[in-house]
Amino acid sequence: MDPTTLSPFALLAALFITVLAAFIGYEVVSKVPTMLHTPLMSGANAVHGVIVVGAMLVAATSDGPLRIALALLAVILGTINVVGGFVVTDRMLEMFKKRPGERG
Amino acid sequence: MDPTTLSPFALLAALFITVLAAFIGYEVVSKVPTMLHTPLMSGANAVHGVIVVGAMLVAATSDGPLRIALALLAVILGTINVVGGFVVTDRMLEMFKKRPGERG
Amino acid sequence: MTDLNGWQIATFFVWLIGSVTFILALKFLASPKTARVGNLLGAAGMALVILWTFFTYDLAQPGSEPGMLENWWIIVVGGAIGSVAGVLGARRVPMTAMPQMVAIFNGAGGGAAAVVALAEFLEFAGHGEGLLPLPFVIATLAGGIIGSVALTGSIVAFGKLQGIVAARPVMLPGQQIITGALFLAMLAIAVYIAAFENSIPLFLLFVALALVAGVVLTMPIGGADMPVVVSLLNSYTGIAVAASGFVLSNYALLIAGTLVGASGAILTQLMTKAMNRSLVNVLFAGFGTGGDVAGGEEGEESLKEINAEDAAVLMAYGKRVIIVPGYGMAVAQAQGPVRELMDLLVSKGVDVQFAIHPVAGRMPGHMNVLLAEANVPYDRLQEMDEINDDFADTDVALVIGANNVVNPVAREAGSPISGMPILNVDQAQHVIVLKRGRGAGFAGIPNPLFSLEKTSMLFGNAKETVESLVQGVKTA
Amino acid sequence: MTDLNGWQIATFFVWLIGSVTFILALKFLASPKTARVGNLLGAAGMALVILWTFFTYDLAQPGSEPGMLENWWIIVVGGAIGSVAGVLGARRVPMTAMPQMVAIFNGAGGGAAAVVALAEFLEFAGHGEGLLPLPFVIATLAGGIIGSVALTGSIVAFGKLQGIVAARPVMLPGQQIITGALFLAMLAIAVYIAAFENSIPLFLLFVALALVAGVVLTMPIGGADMPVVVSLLNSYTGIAVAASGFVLSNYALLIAGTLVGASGAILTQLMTKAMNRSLVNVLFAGFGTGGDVAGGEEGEESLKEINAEDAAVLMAYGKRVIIVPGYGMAVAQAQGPVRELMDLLVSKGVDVQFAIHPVAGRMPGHMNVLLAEANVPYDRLQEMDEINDDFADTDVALVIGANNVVNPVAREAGSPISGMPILNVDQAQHVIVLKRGRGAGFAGIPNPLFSLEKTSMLFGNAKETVESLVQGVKTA
Ligand SMILES: NC(=O)c1ccc[n+]([C@@H]2O[C@H](COP(=O)([O-])OP(=O)(O)OC[C@H]3O[C@@H](n4cnc5c(N)ncnc54)[C@H](OP(=O)(O)O)[C@@H]3O)[C@@H](O)[C@H]2O)c1
Ligand SMILES: NC(=O)c1ccc[n+]([C@@H]2O[C@H](COP(=O)([O-])OP(=O)(O)OC[C@H]3O[C@@H](n4cnc5c(N)ncnc54)[C@H](OP(=O)(O)O)[C@@H]3O)[C@@H](O)[C@H]2O)c1
Repeated sequence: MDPTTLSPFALLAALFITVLAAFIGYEVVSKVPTMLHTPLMSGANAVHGVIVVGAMLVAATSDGPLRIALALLAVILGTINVVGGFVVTDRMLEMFKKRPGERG
Repeated sequence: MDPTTLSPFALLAALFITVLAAFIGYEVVSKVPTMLHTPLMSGANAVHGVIVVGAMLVAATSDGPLRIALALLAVILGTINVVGGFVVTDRMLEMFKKRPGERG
Repeated sequence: MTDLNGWQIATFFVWLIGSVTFILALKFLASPKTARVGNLLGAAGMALVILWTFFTYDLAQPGSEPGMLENWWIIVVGGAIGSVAGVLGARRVPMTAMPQMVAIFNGAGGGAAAVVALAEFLEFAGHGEGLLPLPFVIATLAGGIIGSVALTGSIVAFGKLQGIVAARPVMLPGQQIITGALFLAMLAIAVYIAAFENSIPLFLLFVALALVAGVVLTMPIGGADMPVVVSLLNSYTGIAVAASGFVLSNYALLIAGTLVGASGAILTQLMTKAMNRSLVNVLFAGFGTGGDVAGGEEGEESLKEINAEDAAVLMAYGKRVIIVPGYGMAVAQAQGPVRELMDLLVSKGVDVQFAIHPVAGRMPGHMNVLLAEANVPYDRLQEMDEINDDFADTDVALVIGANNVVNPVAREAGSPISGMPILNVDQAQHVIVLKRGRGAGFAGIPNPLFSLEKTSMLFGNAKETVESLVQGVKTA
Repeated sequence: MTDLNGWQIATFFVWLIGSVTFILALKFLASPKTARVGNLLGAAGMALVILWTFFTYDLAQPGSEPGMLENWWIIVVGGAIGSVAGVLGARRVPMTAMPQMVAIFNGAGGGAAAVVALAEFLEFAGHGEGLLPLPFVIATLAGGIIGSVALTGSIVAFGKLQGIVAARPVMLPGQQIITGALFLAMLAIAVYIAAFENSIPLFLLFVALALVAGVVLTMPIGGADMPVVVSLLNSYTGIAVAASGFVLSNYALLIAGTLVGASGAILTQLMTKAMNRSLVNVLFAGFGTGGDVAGGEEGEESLKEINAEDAAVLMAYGKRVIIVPGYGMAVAQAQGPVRELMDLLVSKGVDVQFAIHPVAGRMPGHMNVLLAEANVPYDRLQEMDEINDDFADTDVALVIGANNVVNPVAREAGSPISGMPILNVDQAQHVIVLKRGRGAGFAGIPNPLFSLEKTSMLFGNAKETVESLVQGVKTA
């Protein structure tokens, strides 16, 4: 979207959404047990991999070698973040799954 | 505001805000101890007293006896809600305040 | 929408600040240490939003002259009346009547939301040709129906709690058919209004039916369950307010209403859980009847009475006494004498604790509030789970106006309170029960605890009987 | 903005669904039972948003022909390369190297955010006359600086954790002056770009300085504190992504980024709290140095050695053994033999428990993960608070590659780990410590536990020493 057309109303709506989302981010993780700190960090890391969507939008409007190169770089980096993030988190969590009913 | 001018974008922004606010409402009270159920109910009751602002907006644009009567009614009801709500909650909570350092 | 003036932009920021204070208010209210600050913070944010709206309304309208709200007298007059009524109500209400008061305030909010929805519909319906935009119509319909149900439902709840309306479940003949028909009619009207004609008379009919529905839905629920109903209606009002916020494009209303709608729903769940019930069970099972329903007189002959002097001696020479307060202590306002009794016993070297059942009384935390009012130190109040194992080592369990929360039939299947966790009063050496008469409790369920060998009854209004216990301990 | 077509409206709903899954993902990840489902849910929502964007981009542009994204090959090629790299990295990494891997993925995300900000600025700067709108410029600057710091900071963190860069704090000469000058320069450039000229070369310089800043800020922090730094940089990347979402008017990015920004900040706080440190202390105190800094050789003479056979006998004939695993067990990958040792001891009737310190190893939960991997039953893993009182009744505390978390100097004032809660290993009858050499631990602090009368050292790589203990117990 052309940023020069961003209306004041759209900016204000984005502000409300940001503030509310920040509250949710705070509330949702504030009781996490120590054991899950790392998987949670890793999962959150995967979530911000959504930046790959931003990279795609940049790619869509790119012309000229510089912008195409940048877009390609952004897509690669974003994909590494999102794919690697979810996979590695799942691997960590796999370790926790066998708990109940298993005694040595 | 004239509802007929509500843009699709404004509606969608309101939808996002609603969903996020609902999450916050859920998260914020989900760990409340039994002891505080009633004060919390009462405090939440006071918060929805913000409807008085809606009543004021209706009053502002009212003409004709019917709409003025409705506006007056709405303002009275909304004020009862908001004023009574906060005062009664405070009264309930006053009871809890003397806890620490007081032994029989 | 795209060309906001400076005042309008500032208004968004005021809404944002207000919304943040509301969120923090609820958050702080959920923790004992911060609850009071939370309430004050919410009130401050509310004052900001209200005053800002009052003084800047005209400024925030594009192209209008600076000045105050046009019909400012409506707001001043209405605000004055409402404030006086609200403050008087809130200040005068006795502690035992808190749930009623919350019900009334909630009803007022629901009513206001319904009126706002109605007024908005009246203003825009029928002006242009074509239909009003669907989102607008849906939101006004939602505000109208939900606000109206909250209004009349809260009034019924108030009546039942206050004893004006019969506390027992009142079923209309053909209750389900009537309810069904009401909702079908409202649905049909809503569809017609939204899709075919923005008819004002039909909207009025719609609201009228919703007012009836609020009564019809609440009457069949017993008085003992009213606090849960009030919490649910509180959540409804929140949703109605959110709908108004949507109609008026006002984010303060939208957010505050949604917050309360969501948190009220959770709170209702938590409250039913504390009673070991489900919401469906509360709303439709017709439980929580008055004591005059079931055969409360059963086992009457086998009740053993005791006089105050003997009871006092039993406690004064015991090592540990657990006091179990219930709704009767609240009704009799006996918390002052109870505290005196505790002091005396403690001074005689008795270990005195209070066992607080989560749903003793008529609202959660009822007993904590009352005993704190009487300055009973907080560390003597024990939650059910903490103290339940201690009854076995206890000389005397003194039950002051509690019934359901100590009823051992909850441990068996097939009774309406089956599965509710109870205080293990029957494990104490001696049980002394203070109540007025031989009838069963609020829920009308006979209590076998009263006819146990180890149980003695001390009949009378709790305030007087506790006072005579105090005398007894003094002379013991 | 006011005339959205149907595809655009649908796009908002996809963003909403995506946002809800991200919220639920974080929520579920915060609780052991639901964590894995949460991660999968987040992945599903992410896939939805990505695929939707790919297939509907053109449809969602007003007036364009249906079809896929124009430059789709960039996405396909970039996506393929990124996926292969991501999956290989994530699959191949050993459990001990998890924090590094998270650092790298986070750095990639930060880099992507910085590139997106840069590309957006390049696209719009200098096209028209006048300046670009301030919110747009601020958001691209924010995305550029925060994303860049996250990128290079994460790379340094990776290097330190992986041992490529010196793990000890590396202070530049005049560190504070350099940092100050860097930030002043970036501030000046930012103000100039926003207020006077949307200059592309200056924007490039700005990003370059931010890349340097990421290195300068991270080098002075010791390797042991890197997990905290990674968590903080993770939060930064979230903020950079939110800024991109703002620039692109994309609510999925805005919400996801803000969520991670906020939850990452809290998580960082929680992590520093688990180490009894403050964030300021972590970032600026130069703690967490390599073992080669302080005089780790002190008290060397007084260390008492034991051989594996004797240690095995001590344990096999004890009533209770508590195993205290630490980073050394992770490095040596000794969890398999440790489990075998446990099984053998249990079969001989010894009560074996594991004492898990919250920050043992190099990431929280590190020990839980490793021991679960080796199928140690969950109910033998005890949290510090649960087990700390039991050491006094314990015959042998077997310390496998732990150091800081059992260092009694934490109980005294004046040491860098003062106040950190530790495991009360020194209260056991006997302490057996498995480590490779006489040096101090990662934080370079000498450990008086090792020179206690009751302590015996068993030197060697933990995997081999534990295996010899297994042999010893078999024959004992
Ligand atoms: N706390 C909540 O949030 C909440 C909310 C909704 C429903 N409820 C329900 O309310 C009930 C609470 O249990 P509860 O044991 O506290 O109360 P209860 O079961 O209602 O019993 C009250 C007892 O007090 C006696 N009593 C009444 N007035 C008295 C007076 N002036 N002096 C002395 N005794 C008096 C009654 O007997 P007499 O009539 O013979 O005197 C009765 O035995 C539960 O069923 C609970 O589920 C609680
Ligand atoms: N868990 C977290 O989230 C986290 C995050 C950041 C920082 N930290 C910090 O990391 C530290 C963790 O404490 P810790 O007690 O687990 O570890 P530590 O203090 O780093 O000590 C590790 C011990 O293992 C020994 N070791 C290393 N490799 C070994 C091998 N292959 N075989 C046998 N022993 C070996 C080391 O001695 P040798 O070299 O002589 O073998 C050392 O005594 C704390 O200071 C904590 O604050 C933890």
